Amino acid sequence: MSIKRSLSTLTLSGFTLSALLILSFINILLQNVATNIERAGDGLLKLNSSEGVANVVTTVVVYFRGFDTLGEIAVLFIASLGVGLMLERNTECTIKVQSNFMLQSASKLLFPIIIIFGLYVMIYGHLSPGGGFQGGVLVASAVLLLLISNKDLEVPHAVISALETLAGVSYVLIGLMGLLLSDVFLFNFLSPNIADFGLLLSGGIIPIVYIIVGIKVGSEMGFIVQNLLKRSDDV
Amino acid sequence: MFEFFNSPEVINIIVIIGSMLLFFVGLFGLLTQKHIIKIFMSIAIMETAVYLFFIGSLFKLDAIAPIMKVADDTSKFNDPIPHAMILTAIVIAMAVFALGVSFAIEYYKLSGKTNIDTMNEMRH
Amino acid sequence: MSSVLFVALPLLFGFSTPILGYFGKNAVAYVSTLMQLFLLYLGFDLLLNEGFSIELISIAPPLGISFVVTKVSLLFVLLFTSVMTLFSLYYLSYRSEKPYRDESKFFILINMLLAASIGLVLSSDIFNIYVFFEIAGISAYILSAYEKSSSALEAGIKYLITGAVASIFLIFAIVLIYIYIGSLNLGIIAQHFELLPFQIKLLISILLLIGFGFKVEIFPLNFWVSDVYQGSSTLVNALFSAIVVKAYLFVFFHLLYLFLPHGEFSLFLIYLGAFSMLAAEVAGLRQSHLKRLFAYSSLGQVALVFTAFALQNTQAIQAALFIVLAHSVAKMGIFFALALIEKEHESMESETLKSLNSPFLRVILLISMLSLLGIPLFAGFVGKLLVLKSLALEGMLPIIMMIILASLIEAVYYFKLAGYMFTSDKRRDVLKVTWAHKTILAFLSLLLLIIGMAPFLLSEYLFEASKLMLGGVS
Amino acid sequence: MMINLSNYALGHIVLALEMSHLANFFAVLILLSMGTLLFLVKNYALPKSFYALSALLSTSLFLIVYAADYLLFFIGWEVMSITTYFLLSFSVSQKTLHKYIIFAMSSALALFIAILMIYSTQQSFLYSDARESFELMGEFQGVFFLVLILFAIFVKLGVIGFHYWLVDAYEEAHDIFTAFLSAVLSKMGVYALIILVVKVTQPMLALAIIGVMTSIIATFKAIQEDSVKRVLAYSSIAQLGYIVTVLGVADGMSGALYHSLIHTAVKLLLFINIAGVIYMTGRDKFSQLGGLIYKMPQSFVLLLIGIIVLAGMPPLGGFSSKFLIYSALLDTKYLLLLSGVMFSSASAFLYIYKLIYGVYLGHPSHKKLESAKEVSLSFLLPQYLLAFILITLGTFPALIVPYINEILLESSLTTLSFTHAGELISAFAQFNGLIVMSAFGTIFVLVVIFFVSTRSKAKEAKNRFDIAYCGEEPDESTHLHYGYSMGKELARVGILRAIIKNSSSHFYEYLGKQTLSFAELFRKIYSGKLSVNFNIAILFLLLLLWGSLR
Amino acid sequence: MIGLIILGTFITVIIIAFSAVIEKRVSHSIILFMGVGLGSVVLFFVFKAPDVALTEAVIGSGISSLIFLMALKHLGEKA
Repeated sequence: MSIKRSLSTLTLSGFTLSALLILSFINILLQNVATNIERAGDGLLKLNSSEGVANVVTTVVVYFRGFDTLGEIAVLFIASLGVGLMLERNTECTIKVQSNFMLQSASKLLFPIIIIFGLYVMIYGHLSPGGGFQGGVLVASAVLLLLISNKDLEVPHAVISALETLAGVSYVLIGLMGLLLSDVFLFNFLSPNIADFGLLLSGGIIPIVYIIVGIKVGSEMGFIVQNLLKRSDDV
Repeated sequence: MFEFFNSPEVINIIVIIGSMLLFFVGLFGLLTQKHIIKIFMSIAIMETAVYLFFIGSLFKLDAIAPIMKVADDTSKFNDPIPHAMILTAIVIAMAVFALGVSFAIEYYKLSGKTNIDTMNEMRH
Repeated sequence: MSSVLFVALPLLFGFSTPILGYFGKNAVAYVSTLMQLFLLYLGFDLLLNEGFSIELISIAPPLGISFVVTKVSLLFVLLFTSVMTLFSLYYLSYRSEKPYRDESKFFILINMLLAASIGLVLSSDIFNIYVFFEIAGISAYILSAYEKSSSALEAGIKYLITGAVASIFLIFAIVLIYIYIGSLNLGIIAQHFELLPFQIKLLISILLLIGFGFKVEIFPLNFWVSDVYQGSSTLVNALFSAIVVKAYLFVFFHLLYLFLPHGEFSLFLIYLGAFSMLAAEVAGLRQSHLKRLFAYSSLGQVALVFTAFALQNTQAIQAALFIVLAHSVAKMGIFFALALIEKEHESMESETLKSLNSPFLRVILLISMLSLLGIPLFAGFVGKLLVLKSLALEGMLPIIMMIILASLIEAVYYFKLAGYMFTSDKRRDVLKVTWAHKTILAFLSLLLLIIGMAPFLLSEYLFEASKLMLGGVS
Repeated sequence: MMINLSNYALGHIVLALEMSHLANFFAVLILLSMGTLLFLVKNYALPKSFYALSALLSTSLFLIVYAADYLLFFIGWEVMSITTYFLLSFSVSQKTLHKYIIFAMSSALALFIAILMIYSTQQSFLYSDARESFELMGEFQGVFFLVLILFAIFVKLGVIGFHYWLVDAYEEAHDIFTAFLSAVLSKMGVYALIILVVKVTQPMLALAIIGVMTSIIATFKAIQEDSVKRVLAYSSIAQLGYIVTVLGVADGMSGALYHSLIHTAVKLLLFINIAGVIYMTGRDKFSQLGGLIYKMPQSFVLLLIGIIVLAGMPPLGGFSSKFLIYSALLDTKYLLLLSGVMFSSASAFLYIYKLIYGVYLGHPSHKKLESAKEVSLSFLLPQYLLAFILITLGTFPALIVPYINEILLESSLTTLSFTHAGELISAFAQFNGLIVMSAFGTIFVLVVIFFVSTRSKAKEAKNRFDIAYCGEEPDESTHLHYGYSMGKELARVGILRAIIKNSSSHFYEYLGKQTLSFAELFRKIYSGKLSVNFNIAILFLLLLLWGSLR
Repeated sequence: MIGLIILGTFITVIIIAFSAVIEKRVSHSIILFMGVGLGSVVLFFVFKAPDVALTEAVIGSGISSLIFLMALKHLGEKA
């Protein structure tokens, strides 16, 4: 009786349904374990050795499946647009977080470190783990840290907007350039030289695009977070 | 006795059961929780479970992360496509949550509700 | 000309909107419309010149992503582009009186919606489809919450949560596909799908059904739809029912025909569609809110298309394509007219129609409703006839009866509205409709009549398209 | 003559138009009604859309008549139903309109299902394949097919049980359109019955029984009514009941066709006449009319002709068709049916008398009626024309027999024998219209002379209250006119009371209420909570998974 | 060894996730959710997907939790 009272019907049905579903999933998956087959990834690995960069994931993300990334950028762009649309207020509400001394000094100390780490992750994305997404977000979070700690500071909207416009337009233009030069959208028209494999300047458009992606992601992320921060204060 | 856990088959089973249980936790949250942030969180947990299942099912014990040292070295790497896909999916999911949260904030401003089950003003 | 432009140009437009903003308030609106006109031209150009092409992106398929342009995908592309162009032209005249807030954002969103819907139709890579699925979804969520009223936000939240859950199931299916088949290219997947273990095949199919089911508004998964339609602004609803759901429908059945060419689940899907139609129409019977009413009618029509597609033979697909066209045109006419009425009367209760004083709008609404109902002489009839004919050929009498019963219920509430419009005499002042709106609305109604009276103008092309769709070119 | 339209159709559907004699016959009926009703149009200020819709309506009627396949027939049928809706919407209340459209759409859609059933057996919509398709159907399917078709047709004919919409619609429709509804649209039901049922199946006794029941019940329902148009509506139902009866037996086609013609003419005559009365007085209730004989003598005579035909009395055309109906029933030895028809025919006098007494005889029930004048020529001319037709058909009953024979030949049925235009011959009897006419004519003239000669001596009332009324002084509020409560006492007879008091409307209202509460259930599901919706979705997933794994 | 690590991390992640879901206070459950993210980062790392691990750390658990926290500050705990 006591169980019945504390657990609502919804909880019980939710638990039962999800448990049954998962048990059936597990049952099916365990009965049919995947075998080792030739997957598209293997083909891409071979392809990468002829025209890619050291970090294969970067090649895949930026070049082989670059169109997905363009779409992903578009998702982020639309989301930040939506967040802006929802939370934008013309009233001037500055950030009123009462930051203490600890936070202030720590942010001063951490800011350059995170920025440099972010930029490294962004620029070396084609050689080591990381890339535009992570780097962009890291840079954005560094700026965010500064924003939280220093209440007088605010990144002007125009700067973010200019950065994001520049990055977005140049990404599509690079894609269109490929279309123009060799009839293939997002084609790596800078003809990568395999001899440069593993160097900073290698892989044709790949590092360039990833940096553009980083700028775009960073600015969108900064925009979203700034809007959320601004909004969450004028309660 | 720990050798038993190192065979690929066992790891595969662990991954399947583990990620599906995580999926179950998320699904359970989705079906039972009311607060909108917890709904988003449950969805995020479900997505994480799917990502773990994907990466976990396709990783090979003897392979290494797909970062090549030299140009013609193609063997012994993990499949890079799942990594790229999951990368994309994570960012997309985050964007959707940011948007959803901003909807929720604005809706709360207007109606003072965070419980998704009470969000039914339009019962015509 | 490249079909990638269908996606690239709207994206370019979206990204470059801040620059365009410097050139004045109207620049964004006009550039957007011009771009859509250009895309329309591009579509016709592709139709006349090639009719079939594979457009590479980055690297060659099956490893890379590619766009496949066939007669059937071009049909949908042309439909979306022309719907969007008409929408923009309509809005250009509408905005002088009641523009949306932050107009440039609105233009970005509708163009993103267009790009994503076209991408869904053209793409031949399943993960790429997922990405476009998300773009279309996310633009639709924002469009639905655009007015920032409490009901609009509620609609947006419900849409977003449902969409997020749907995308989990979709990505789960994609993950399974990649694990067990090892490719993301639709053609390769189609080749290997049959060889999969039965249980896995089943699991993937069901996950895909659930993932897309939320979006194609099929029975137990469509409870969010009525709220979304009611909460969203009236003009945007035209896009939802004319573009978004059509794109998802196409993709779902494109995948179905590719993966399960022998129609393993055909019978189940047919029953599901017919039952969805019946349920939606029954739920619509008690509605008094116009937008919600037409949401249920959309559900019914989409379910009819679903049934037709699920039959998995060329004639039924041809019928489905007819209904898709007729429904898009009719719903556009209805929601465009309702937007004008809402602006004037500031109410969307069905009693509003009693005091509507505009013979023109009444006739437009009437023609659109009759077409939706499948009355002879209007475009809807052709589709409905062909669907029922193919069902009759299969000998599925129960399905026919369910569909006809649903049509009867639909007729009951449509004619209730018609009764409100044509019998009452307590009218307000004359509602003035600008000539631009009149032209567009009249064009839509005329289109319904032309397709209805002369279906043979289109039937050849649609038959070719349905053969291609069933044949599963990817 | 057959026109193949398959070049313009799609999906391998063969469409065709055909000009058969049967189709021509019904086309003549349509043209007759349109021609006569056109005379009236200029008396009313009708909106332009009325004309446009009427044009569309007549197009659809011709499509129905000349179609040689079910699909075109259905298109015509549905367009007819919808156009009728909009023509009704000019004057009819919202409730009646809604009632009409629900029935009309059910009828059209039932027809659609039936057509698709025919199509599914032979992949052809053509009439010429229909009989074979019907025979190919299974037992159950065949019965189901017939039920659907008959439902569709009965709704259009207003057979008792399906007449819920009809009487109200007839009453409230525009006067011109009521005439058209009764004269033509109901004939489309007859045509459909011939094309879709009689030509496809064997004669059905059930059909005949339903027809007889219809005519009896409708007759008694008519007696109780106070509105002129409602009485005529019930009379229409009763008359169509005869046609349904005779189509249900073998060799009944000739009677049905003949009666269709007579009924079209007589209903046009009566409705035009009543339209004239309503136009002049603005009243359409028996209790508000009366005593118009001196004001509108020509109309009175024309109505008299009309009701004689309606009653099926010799010497006018009504008897000729009744004669064929009776002999068809005699021929098949369904004597109970025959007596039913005769009973209903005789009972019809009760309301027929009401028509002439309530409107033209007795006391004028209101002062306003005293200022009424004879209607204009535009009302009289079509009535004279129709009266002429009816009298001619009474005098020369076999005048159209050669033509009917051609129709019968076309459907490979036994023809009527034909000697000369004045003599109608059936298997059992024959009657010479000329002789009957001259006998009745002589008697009529004698009666009129007698009446006129006695009447001149009778005292004429100067005031309408100049009467003895139980010693009281009657005033405006007193119902002097007998038409007010005429036929009320009939309700004391048990079986008649059952007919009059019970109505199918209770059933339909109950059905409507139940449907709406069912809809309420679904509406609630659709505006439920999000978490409940997800629960349902997951349940669906589970059921799917387990269902297909099994 | 690697198998044990995977097993242990999975168990931890599931327990944390479950407590995040059933935790009444939303702020606490967001912190726990961050823990789920970090646990999955470890798993991704073990699965030899450093890119994904980095992304999950920065975006999946970092920014997402941050967004939730900022939203929560506004929405309040009460459901």
